[in-house]
Amino acid sequence: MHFQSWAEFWAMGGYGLFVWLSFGTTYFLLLALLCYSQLQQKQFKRQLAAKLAREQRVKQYQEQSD
Amino acid sequence: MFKWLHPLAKPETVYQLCGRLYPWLLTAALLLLLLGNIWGLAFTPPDYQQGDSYRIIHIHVPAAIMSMGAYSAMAIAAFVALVWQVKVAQWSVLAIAPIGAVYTAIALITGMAWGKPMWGTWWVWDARLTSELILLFLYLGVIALSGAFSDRQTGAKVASLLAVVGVINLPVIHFSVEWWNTLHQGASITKFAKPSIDPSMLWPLLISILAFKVLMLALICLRLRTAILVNEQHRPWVRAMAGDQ
Amino acid sequence: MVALATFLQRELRLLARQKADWLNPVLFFVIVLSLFPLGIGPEPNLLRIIAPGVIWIAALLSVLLAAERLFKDDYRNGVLEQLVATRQALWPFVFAKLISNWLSTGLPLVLLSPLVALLLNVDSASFLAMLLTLLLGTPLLSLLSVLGAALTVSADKGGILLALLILPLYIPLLIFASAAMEAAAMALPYYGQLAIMLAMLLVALALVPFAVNSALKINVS
Amino acid sequence: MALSDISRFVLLRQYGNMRPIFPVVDSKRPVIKHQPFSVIVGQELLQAQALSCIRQDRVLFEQLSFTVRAGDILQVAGKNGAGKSSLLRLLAGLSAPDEGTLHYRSQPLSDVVDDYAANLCFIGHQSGIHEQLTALENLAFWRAAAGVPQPDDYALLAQLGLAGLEDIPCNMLSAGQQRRVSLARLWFTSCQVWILDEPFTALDQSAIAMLQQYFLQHLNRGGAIVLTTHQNLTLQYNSLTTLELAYRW
Repeated sequence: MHFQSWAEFWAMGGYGLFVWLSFGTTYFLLLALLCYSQLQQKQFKRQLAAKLAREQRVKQYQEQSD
Repeated sequence: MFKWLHPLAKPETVYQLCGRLYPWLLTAALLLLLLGNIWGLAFTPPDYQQGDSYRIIHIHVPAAIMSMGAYSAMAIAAFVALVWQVKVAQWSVLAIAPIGAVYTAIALITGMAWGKPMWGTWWVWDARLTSELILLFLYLGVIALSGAFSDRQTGAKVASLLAVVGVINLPVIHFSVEWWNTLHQGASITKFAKPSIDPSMLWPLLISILAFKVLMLALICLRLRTAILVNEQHRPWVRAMAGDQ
Repeated sequence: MVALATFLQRELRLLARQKADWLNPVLFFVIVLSLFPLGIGPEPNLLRIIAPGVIWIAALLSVLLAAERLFKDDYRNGVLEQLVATRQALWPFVFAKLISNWLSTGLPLVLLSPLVALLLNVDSASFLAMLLTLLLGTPLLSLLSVLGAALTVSADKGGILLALLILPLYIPLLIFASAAMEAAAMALPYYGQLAIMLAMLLVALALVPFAVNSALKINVS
Repeated sequence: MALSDISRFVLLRQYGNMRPIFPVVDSKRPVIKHQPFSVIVGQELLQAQALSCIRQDRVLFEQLSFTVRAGDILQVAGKNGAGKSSLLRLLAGLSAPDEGTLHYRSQPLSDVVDDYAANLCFIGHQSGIHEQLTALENLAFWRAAAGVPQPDDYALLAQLGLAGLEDIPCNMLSAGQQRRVSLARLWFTSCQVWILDEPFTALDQSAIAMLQQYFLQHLNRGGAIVLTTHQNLTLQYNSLTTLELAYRW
């Protein structure tokens, strides 16, 4: 461990703003990309399921009317 | 010659392969990132010139390296997509582009945050920063182009073509920007002294680079899976799977 | 060869009938150039310093403006689709478009350069450099903008998209062309820059037609 | 296996038996001379095997198989959005099928695509006519594209009922007249396979009759035609096949 205390660690030798700004934005962007990609997949799966259910209903309706 | 690659071109196989790899890759990436960054942030001595600000290197350099790595991966996929008409390759172009764009943005932002204490200004028209900015434009171009068509297939193909054109152009752009930069060497810019890096600093950096790389692979797996689903939604295997859930 | 001549004749005829297509970009070029002195002040020395960059940026934007409609008509009325179906007739068509695009947007800029030199106080040494860079650079501009137009023919939203695609590709040209003019202003040799521009032009001439060809094919598929 | 199980399209009518349409002189496949294209009577020109086409995530058709021989005319019918134009664009080599294969003269289309394109005249849904150009200029363009010299376009245009309209811009012509200019290409093309998307649109009865007569001529010299139309073909063709594409949700 290079730093003596937590305060020193957060201060980063006076460069705290820049270091934590960089790390913060990096983690934020990576996390956002990850969540967005995962959300996209979930959303599409939901859409597809809805579409299939819709087709099922159309089929049922057609069978009833036959 | 490419016989053994052929099953890989089958969307269903790729989908399953990506699904199997994704959790492992994601876990590995997160562990490596934590290890590399904590090591780099807390357990290495400060640079004798730049003090603690140099610790930004542990995300700046991996992001910059992998932003270019992502472009070459995207260009290779685009080339395969155009020459052999492999659909999975087309979709991976679109899967990679946003990842590359985010990495490039990270490299730019951290570069700026590092530049402020070192150069005294947020932005300098340094050759590397400028090249990176243009790289971001290229990524955004690919993303925008792929979304501009009502037919998804056309969008993917045209974006692949642009990616290939871009990769031919990248060296030219890089070379010209570097040359332009030496021509216009500003008075206030002091270039980094590049001391040979101490092994104690090198190890966490290498781990972080690896972490960014593995994270990219994980993200590609995740995004490619979505792309395969979207583009194959009429296929029986996708429908069967969606019906199960 | 016969096809190329006929196609070129057709393009020129269309340009003669749709004058706004090529006159507006040229007008745009002149207007942008006359706005700069109004924006930053009429100081002759200042104008001389910024002239190379300003001229080239105005040229880039006006060529971009002309590129937008390049293939639109032929796409809309099915000419493009039916040409792609013939396969071999697509090549002369692409070359005819390239040549007519340069004739209608690049050449007017070259011809206007004396006027521009007067407006921006460019001295005679830099004027020669400007003329040479425009002569070498505008064909390259045409090639890249035709490529951009071909990529986006069937896109729903053109306009700003085209700029996003093509402007990054213009950067090397912008750098070397304005560097050549700056060197000329300082009475330094600028053959190196011209040679690089020529090299870029030749490489683009060899590769861009292929890219345009496949872009058009993809867009009508 | 019922026909409808094999595929989703219905073969409505089939005139003739797809055999040689000429009195066969030689028992072996005779080669007809004096043709712009070499013809082996009854030769299989286009073979579609199990074609599938997916547009905008909708399956337009799948498992579609048919053969077009020299002398055949294939009418593709179906409702709007059933995939007629998409099928024609596949056959014209503009796009690739999502599944299935296309063969030209028994060779995979991708291997002989240049030969095929040189023997193909495709007129799509849009006319291929630039409105700012005159009829003559449009014809000159397509003639150069096809690589055929034609000395007298005036006579050709007059034959198509466009006398006196040769040198005014096409945006002054009516839709039917523009369609005639577009179809004039068929009179000078030396291609064997014609793929025509809605050729009768906007044409009047006399023009339709003339065009059908001309189709017959082309078939008789060994050509092949694939077309879409909502109209019934009034002329009795020996080898007409109608391919009805069902609209699928």
